[in-house]
Amino acid sequence: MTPIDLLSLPLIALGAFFFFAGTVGLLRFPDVYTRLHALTKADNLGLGLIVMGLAVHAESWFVAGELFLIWTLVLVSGASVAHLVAHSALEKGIRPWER
Amino acid sequence: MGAMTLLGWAFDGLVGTGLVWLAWRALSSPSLYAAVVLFVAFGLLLTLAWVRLNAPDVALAEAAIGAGLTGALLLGALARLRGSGARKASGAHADRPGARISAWPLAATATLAVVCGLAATLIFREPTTVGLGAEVTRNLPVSGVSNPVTAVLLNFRGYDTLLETGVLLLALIGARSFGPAIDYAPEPAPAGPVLEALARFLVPLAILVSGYLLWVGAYAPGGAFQAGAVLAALGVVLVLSGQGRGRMTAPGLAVRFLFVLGPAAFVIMAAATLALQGRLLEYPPAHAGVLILVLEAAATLSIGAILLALFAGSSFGKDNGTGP
Amino acid sequence: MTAGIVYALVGAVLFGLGLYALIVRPHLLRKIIALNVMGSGTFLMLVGTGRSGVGLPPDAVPQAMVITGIVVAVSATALALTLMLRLADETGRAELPGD
Amino acid sequence: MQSVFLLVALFLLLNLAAGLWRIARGPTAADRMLAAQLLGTTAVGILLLLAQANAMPAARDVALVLALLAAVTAVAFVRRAWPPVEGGHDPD
Repeated sequence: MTPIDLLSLPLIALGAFFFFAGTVGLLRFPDVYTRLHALTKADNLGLGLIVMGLAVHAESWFVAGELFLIWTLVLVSGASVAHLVAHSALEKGIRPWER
Repeated sequence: MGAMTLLGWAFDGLVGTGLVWLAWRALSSPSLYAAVVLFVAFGLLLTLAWVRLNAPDVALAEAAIGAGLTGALLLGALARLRGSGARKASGAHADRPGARISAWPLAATATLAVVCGLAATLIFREPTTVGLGAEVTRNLPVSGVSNPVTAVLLNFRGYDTLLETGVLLLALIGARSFGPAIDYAPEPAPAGPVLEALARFLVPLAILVSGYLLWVGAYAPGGAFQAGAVLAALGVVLVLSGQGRGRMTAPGLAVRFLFVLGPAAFVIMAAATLALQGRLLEYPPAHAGVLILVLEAAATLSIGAILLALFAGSSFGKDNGTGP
Repeated sequence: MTAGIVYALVGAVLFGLGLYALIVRPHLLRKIIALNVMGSGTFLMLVGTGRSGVGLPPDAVPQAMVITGIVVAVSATALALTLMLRLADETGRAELPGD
Repeated sequence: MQSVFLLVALFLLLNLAAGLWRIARGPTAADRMLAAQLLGTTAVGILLLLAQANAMPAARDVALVLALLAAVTAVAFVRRAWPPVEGGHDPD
């Protein structure tokens, strides 16, 4: 266990937990809109934490830069897709879930 | 090391099970739309399998084509099918649930025999079989590149790649010849600011990544196919966000030049090496690296343009009488 | 990595699943997906068995063949989809006459 | 430490497998698409961990390509293939 491991392990574990939370949300939430919420919040945060946990191990700035580029791409794509799906779902007349 | 091996087996077992389950669901689920999405997920898992098989070049190709192009192609075709089915009012887009031919027990028995035969061959095959790996390693220094897969694709078996660019061109000509004359796909609503912003964000990055894959292919996983597929996939996003559509459905001279650039470069190179070196696509070792890079750049542009045109053609198909 | 044989066997099963669906499912889109599954199975068998020996790097020749195959498969899929759409336009059904 | 990366990758793969259920189940087409999107992100995470666990930097390039193209299928879905009639339970 090096100090770097001590820094990266909690980040990666927390990231994995957020992926887990996102999956639980995807399976358990009642409609498209709430599932969208679970997915875009949780898994992007999860990937971000895993990226940070891996970046402290990176052997060069290039690798760290590539890791953060990947995260940025997933963030932008995820946000855009979430908007597009939610927007189209409303237009198609899928009603948000009400208790 | 023991823990590593055990975890590896668990990982591979789960990926393998997932692949079989996804293929089975994709081929049997009542909804065609679900089948397409399941097949896209199948491609994702297959990408993981290639990485576990230590074949990152293949994983890159699978990621670019399976995650980008195949899904878009199948979804576009499904949408068009729905349009044509609605016109004829007989539901070409609907699969009769559980429909299968009456001779299915026979087919099942025959298929089972094939699988058992394949499995037996795989398990009991001669374990000492030596592949061509040693030959590739021995000749790698004179190939001009240090990534063995690129060396095989562009040098040792360069004629395969020459023929493949020809196959792509033929597929495009075929698709254009049979392309439906009527555009059934409903004109989509305006793309909206989010989609346009996404396209503007992704396209420069895609060109960068494509160039990176092309360049890195000389000494690490990557190369012309992966680079071309990335270009094509981002072209798909551009077309879907309402830009550059006419350029692909009714290609001008410049785009048609891109279609034939790769095959033409290969043919010229083959003729030149045949005349100067006496063998088809046998480069002089001193210049092999540069020649391969030039060929790959031409092939990348052609592969990207042809794959995108195949999507645009199948997705829109409105032929203005100017297509090839 | 000793997983080659596992993935090769998975490839054999995928080939069988695809072959069965190709024969018994009447809808052409399903047949096209079945062909793609068969292709993936073949690729897995090629790369899964294609290693030149313990300790040596994986054989590059099957990998190069599979990359070629993936690109050919996607262009063939595009051509097949065009033919299917043409058939649906002409007959109103995306099935072959005999099925 | 290598085996920890592989363990987390295996955990994410289990998540991915659970997400497959949502793709197969639906009920709406958008649900299937969203689940596929989550699968893509999970696969990116798995690839990054595999790159570190097996000292295979090329797996990071695979993750980069997946992240870059994550939006393509979803955009094709929203712009083209969304089923026209979307009812209560199964619109496919």
